[in-house]
Amino acid sequence: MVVMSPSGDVAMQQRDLILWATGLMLIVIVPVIIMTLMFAWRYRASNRDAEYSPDWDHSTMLELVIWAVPLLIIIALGAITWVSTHKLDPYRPLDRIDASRPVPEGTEPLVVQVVSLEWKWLFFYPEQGIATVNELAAPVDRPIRFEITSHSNMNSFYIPALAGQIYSMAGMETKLHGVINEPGVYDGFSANYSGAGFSHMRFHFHGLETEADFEDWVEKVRDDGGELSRASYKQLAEPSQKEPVRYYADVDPGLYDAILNRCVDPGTVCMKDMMDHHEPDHDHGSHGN
Amino acid sequence: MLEQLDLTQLIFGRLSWDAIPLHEPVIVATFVVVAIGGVALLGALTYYRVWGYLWKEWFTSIDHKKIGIMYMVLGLVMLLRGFADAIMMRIQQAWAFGDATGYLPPDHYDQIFTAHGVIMIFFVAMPLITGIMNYIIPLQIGARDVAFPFLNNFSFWMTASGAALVMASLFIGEFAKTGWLAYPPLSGIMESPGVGVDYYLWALQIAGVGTLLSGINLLVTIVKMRAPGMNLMKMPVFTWTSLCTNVLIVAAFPVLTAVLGMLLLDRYLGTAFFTNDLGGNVMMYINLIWIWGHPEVYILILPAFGIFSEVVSTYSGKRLFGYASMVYATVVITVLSYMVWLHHFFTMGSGASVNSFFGITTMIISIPTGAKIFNWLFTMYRGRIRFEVPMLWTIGFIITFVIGGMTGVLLAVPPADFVLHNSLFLVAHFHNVIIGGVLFGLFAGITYWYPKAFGYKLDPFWGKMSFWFWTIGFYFAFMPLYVLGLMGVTRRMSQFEEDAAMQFWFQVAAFGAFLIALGILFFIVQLVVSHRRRDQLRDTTGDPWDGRTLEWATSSPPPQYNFAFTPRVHDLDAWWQMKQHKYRRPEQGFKAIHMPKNTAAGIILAGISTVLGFALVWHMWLLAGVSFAALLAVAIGHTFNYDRDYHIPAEEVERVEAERTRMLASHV
Amino acid sequence: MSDHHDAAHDDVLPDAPHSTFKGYMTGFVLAVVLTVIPFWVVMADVFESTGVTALVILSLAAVQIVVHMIYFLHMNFRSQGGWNMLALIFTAVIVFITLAGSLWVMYHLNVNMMPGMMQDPWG
Amino acid sequence: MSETTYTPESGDVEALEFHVTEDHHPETGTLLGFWLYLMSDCLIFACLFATYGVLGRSYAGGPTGAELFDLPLVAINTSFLLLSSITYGFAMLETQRKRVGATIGWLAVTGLLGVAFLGLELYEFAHLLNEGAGPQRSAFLTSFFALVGTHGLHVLFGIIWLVVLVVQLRKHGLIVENQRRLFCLSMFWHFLDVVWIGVFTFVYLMGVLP
Repeated sequence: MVVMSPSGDVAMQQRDLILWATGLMLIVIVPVIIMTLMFAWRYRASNRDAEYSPDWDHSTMLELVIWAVPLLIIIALGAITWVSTHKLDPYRPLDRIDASRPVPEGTEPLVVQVVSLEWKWLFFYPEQGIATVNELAAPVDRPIRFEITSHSNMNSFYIPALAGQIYSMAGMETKLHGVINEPGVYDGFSANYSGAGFSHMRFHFHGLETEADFEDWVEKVRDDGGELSRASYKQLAEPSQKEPVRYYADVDPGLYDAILNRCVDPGTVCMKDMMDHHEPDHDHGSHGN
Repeated sequence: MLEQLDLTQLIFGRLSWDAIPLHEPVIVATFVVVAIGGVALLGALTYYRVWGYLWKEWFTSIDHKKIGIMYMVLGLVMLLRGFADAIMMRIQQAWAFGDATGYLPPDHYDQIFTAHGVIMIFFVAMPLITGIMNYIIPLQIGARDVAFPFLNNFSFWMTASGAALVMASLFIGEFAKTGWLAYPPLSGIMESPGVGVDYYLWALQIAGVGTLLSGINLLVTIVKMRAPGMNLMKMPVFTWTSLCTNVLIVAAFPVLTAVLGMLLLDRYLGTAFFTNDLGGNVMMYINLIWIWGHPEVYILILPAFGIFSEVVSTYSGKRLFGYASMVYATVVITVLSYMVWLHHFFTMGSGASVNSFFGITTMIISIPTGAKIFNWLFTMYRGRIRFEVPMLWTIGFIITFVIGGMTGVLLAVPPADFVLHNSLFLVAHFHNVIIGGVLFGLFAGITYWYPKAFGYKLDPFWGKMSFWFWTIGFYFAFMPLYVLGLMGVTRRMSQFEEDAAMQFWFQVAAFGAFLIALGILFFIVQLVVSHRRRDQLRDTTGDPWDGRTLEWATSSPPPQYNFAFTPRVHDLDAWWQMKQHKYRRPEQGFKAIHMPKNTAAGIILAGISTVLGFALVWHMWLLAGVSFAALLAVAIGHTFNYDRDYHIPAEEVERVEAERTRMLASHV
Repeated sequence: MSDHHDAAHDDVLPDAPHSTFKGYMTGFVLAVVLTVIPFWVVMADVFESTGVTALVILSLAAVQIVVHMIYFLHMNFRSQGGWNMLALIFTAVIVFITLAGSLWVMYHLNVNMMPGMMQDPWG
Repeated sequence: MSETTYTPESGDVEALEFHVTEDHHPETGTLLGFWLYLMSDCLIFACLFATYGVLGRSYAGGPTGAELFDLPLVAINTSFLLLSSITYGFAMLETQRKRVGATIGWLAVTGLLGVAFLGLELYEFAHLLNEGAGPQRSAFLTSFFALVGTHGLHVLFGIIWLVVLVVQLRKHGLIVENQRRLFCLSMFWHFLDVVWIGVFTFVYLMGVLP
């Protein structure tokens, strides 16, 4: 069960949170189940020895308790929720590599730009100048920042072993931070249904042992890779299923930005430019208050 | 030539012979079975000459009891359809591993899970809930009918009309392939150009009118028509939870209407609400639909809570423990249910403060819910519990529901949701609360009130069989899904890569689904067997379970006017108190009773709406125009009918009541 | 609908509030005033700040809605046993939650996701 | 008349009646029911307002509210609707005085004001469409047309209802059923005016603010 035994620090903290929350709730769930069975057995109609008080319908003390117990548990759980939600906000850069190691001063995360297409994943590595389809790699213990968007349909970018998921949506950019702590090959996929080819919208995420291994992988992509221009992107973006792994060495540098701003087609105005035109104060969505 | 073409277009829109899915063997086989069954049913109805009877006594009836029963029939029939979808999915997922692609191509599989969700929520759970409320509320509050009997009939037929459109999509065209909430842009015209989403939208819009009107109707009924003496804090708990449910319906369904209306505009007029381009924003659709969607969950569960409250106190032979806190808990849940909707899309990327706010509000709901569960427990405490079938459902419910509640609170913790969202864990969770809560509640309610509606009890042996197969089947079918969810398996997948460990759990789940199938079968057997043994199971007293509330004060089935004299209420357990005081019903002095008349306007209006919906789905603009005009004309015409009621003569009342006196005497 | 009332006895609608000429006129005059001011404020550019203008016209709209409710829709705590008022208050709460909640949620989503629009909240 | 026959238990001195012997008529719920319908309609408008609030500045490079809206026109339209509210009020006052003719007269004036309102709104829409600022142009215009258009459709429906009701008044006079319908329509009509306050403030006036 990958969710219960992940290999990345973020997913690990999320696992611990699940265990804590479950434990807290079992404090009330287990007694309820036991009491249900016990009362049902003890007060069965055939048991004439059991006490029977048909008009007993109120006890202030008892009612205080039955409101207070769930309340206390929820206060505890609510506090945990508030803290953990802020700490594990997918937008928040990591401050630790795992439970014992903080992120060293001055470490820049590896940036990967993710685009969900119908029905495959396109990954840009802007620093390395490469791109891949349906294959992702990162060195162990290096924080990764994913910037995620979609070509058209909404998907959800999810590598259970690494970190929780986040939606990918066209014209919008979500972010996700994570770090992988153990080398290995992990499953990644879309967790949000997006049409006919959705079942096969899967990829492998390679956690590579050292930075050198990662460099080797980048070199391999550079050596085997073709060209990703706006024209070939348009072709790639056509719906297709069970797409094999592809590498691109020569990547149009403005392509990700153009996809995000929905202006891959020559002649279309980019979203950010449209906004700027009529909205110099950058106050989108907040008006009317 | 060109004119010819346009005319065809105008009349038939995009409907052509291609729309009949002859290439899908599964659908053709289904069609053959449905067609043979349908023809056989129609033939039988004609042969036994019951059309006139059905039309006069049922279809045009404005009696809340008959409408309630029609809702139940609709819900149970649709349950069979929805369950057929479920079992097809379970087989496909247990099968399609590695090279095996199963027997359902994605195109078909995607329609099935969409239809399953839509049908189970809108055309099974909602009609069953509405049906029970319709039947029971007026009886429980000592009224003779609902506030607007004609609207009641109309509401039912609008719901049926929506169901008819969904069923039509099975054989003419296709259904949506978008999931049950039809998120854009997948449901937009670019990604789903076919008729599937249009069927979905019009079916829900038409059924939504019925749901909304029925909500208003029942609200006014509860507010205005309670028997004298029944103040708010003497209202039976089922009536209370129904009141809150209907408040939720009236305050939530307009949001669904609005958001589906916007999607319709996007699809039909090319507007830009939820498009990727031109400034549209898909997140707004998801935001709005969950403003409806979360209250909807409580619309379903609150009446079930009410049913359990009635059942547990009746079979424990005890007053309900903590009535006041039960009422407050219900009201708190009602209001809070509007403040949690974002927990359905934590993973969309709101900031941590927004996410944790909605996470915590969600958890707060579990406090009143927990209080309710304790109240049921302490009602059993020091009771004399009779393990009749409804009580079994109740105990099954408490145990199952707390597990579902726990996983629900887990999903409300945003970082936990990031790893569990959209997984089979989520699917297991909501089936855990909807089956373990709503469905168990409905079965408890059906078994509990069946003798009231039909005059004989349901056969307990088959009832217990149904209960055990449902319950055990449920655990077999859904516990594996929790495991699969923790293995990182996403919902809505039609094929899997080879993974033996995974496949095993899917096979267990499929086995569970078959146990549930037997549970459903035994429920039907129970209906048939009970009907045959009705003379042994007969309830002559009107009070077969030693009940506590007013519906047990009248005969089973109740006369058309429910109560010859309006009851006067002094206590929460009104009928219990009447029995304690050895109340004897009056046997003379009856008066003529003022009642509303049957009318065909409801079924006609809904029939035209079905045609209108179908025409709009297929872009048959001529037919759409004509049927819209007809709709308007009939609706206006109906308002010119001022003669809508009549009196049941005193002699008739006297005759019916004398019959009841004889029945009661035969019992003693 | 079940109009059970027997028209023969009484031909006055029993449950409708009594309206008066004075009531309608008061409401009308107030409504006119409350309509003219916001139009004037906006069309004559009375205030420098957009925020102030928005605040003023929204407040006036809120006041005018209350005026309509009282003088035209005859809202009070007595009609229909107070249920009308209860329904109105409940609806107002839900409307507020829907509007404010949607704007809050969507504003956050936009801040987090709209490219090139906002500062990255985490720098 | 039958007596309430019950035997009080020993020690129970208080005699309780368990049924009502006179004919029991609960008050009708039409006015409450119609009010609840209006509240649900209010939520439809709330969604449209929320959508406009979210999408109202997504111009997609198209025209803005400040460029499109003609405030004097809106002011005239607002005055039509406001006037129609007071004339409906006069109709209700005549109803109370049991004057059918005068009631119908004021209803006719109300209806005409409604038609004038709709006519002006259609003129505005046609003008926008001519400028290429139709509902398909941008999310702002989509949400604008949806909100204002839905209000307009309600007014249209109100006018149809009003005409039907005038026919019914002429046929049956001011019987209780018709009074009840008049009162329902009055709530509907005033409700539309309330929604319009939101529209002119939130859409038009705020739309032209910089």
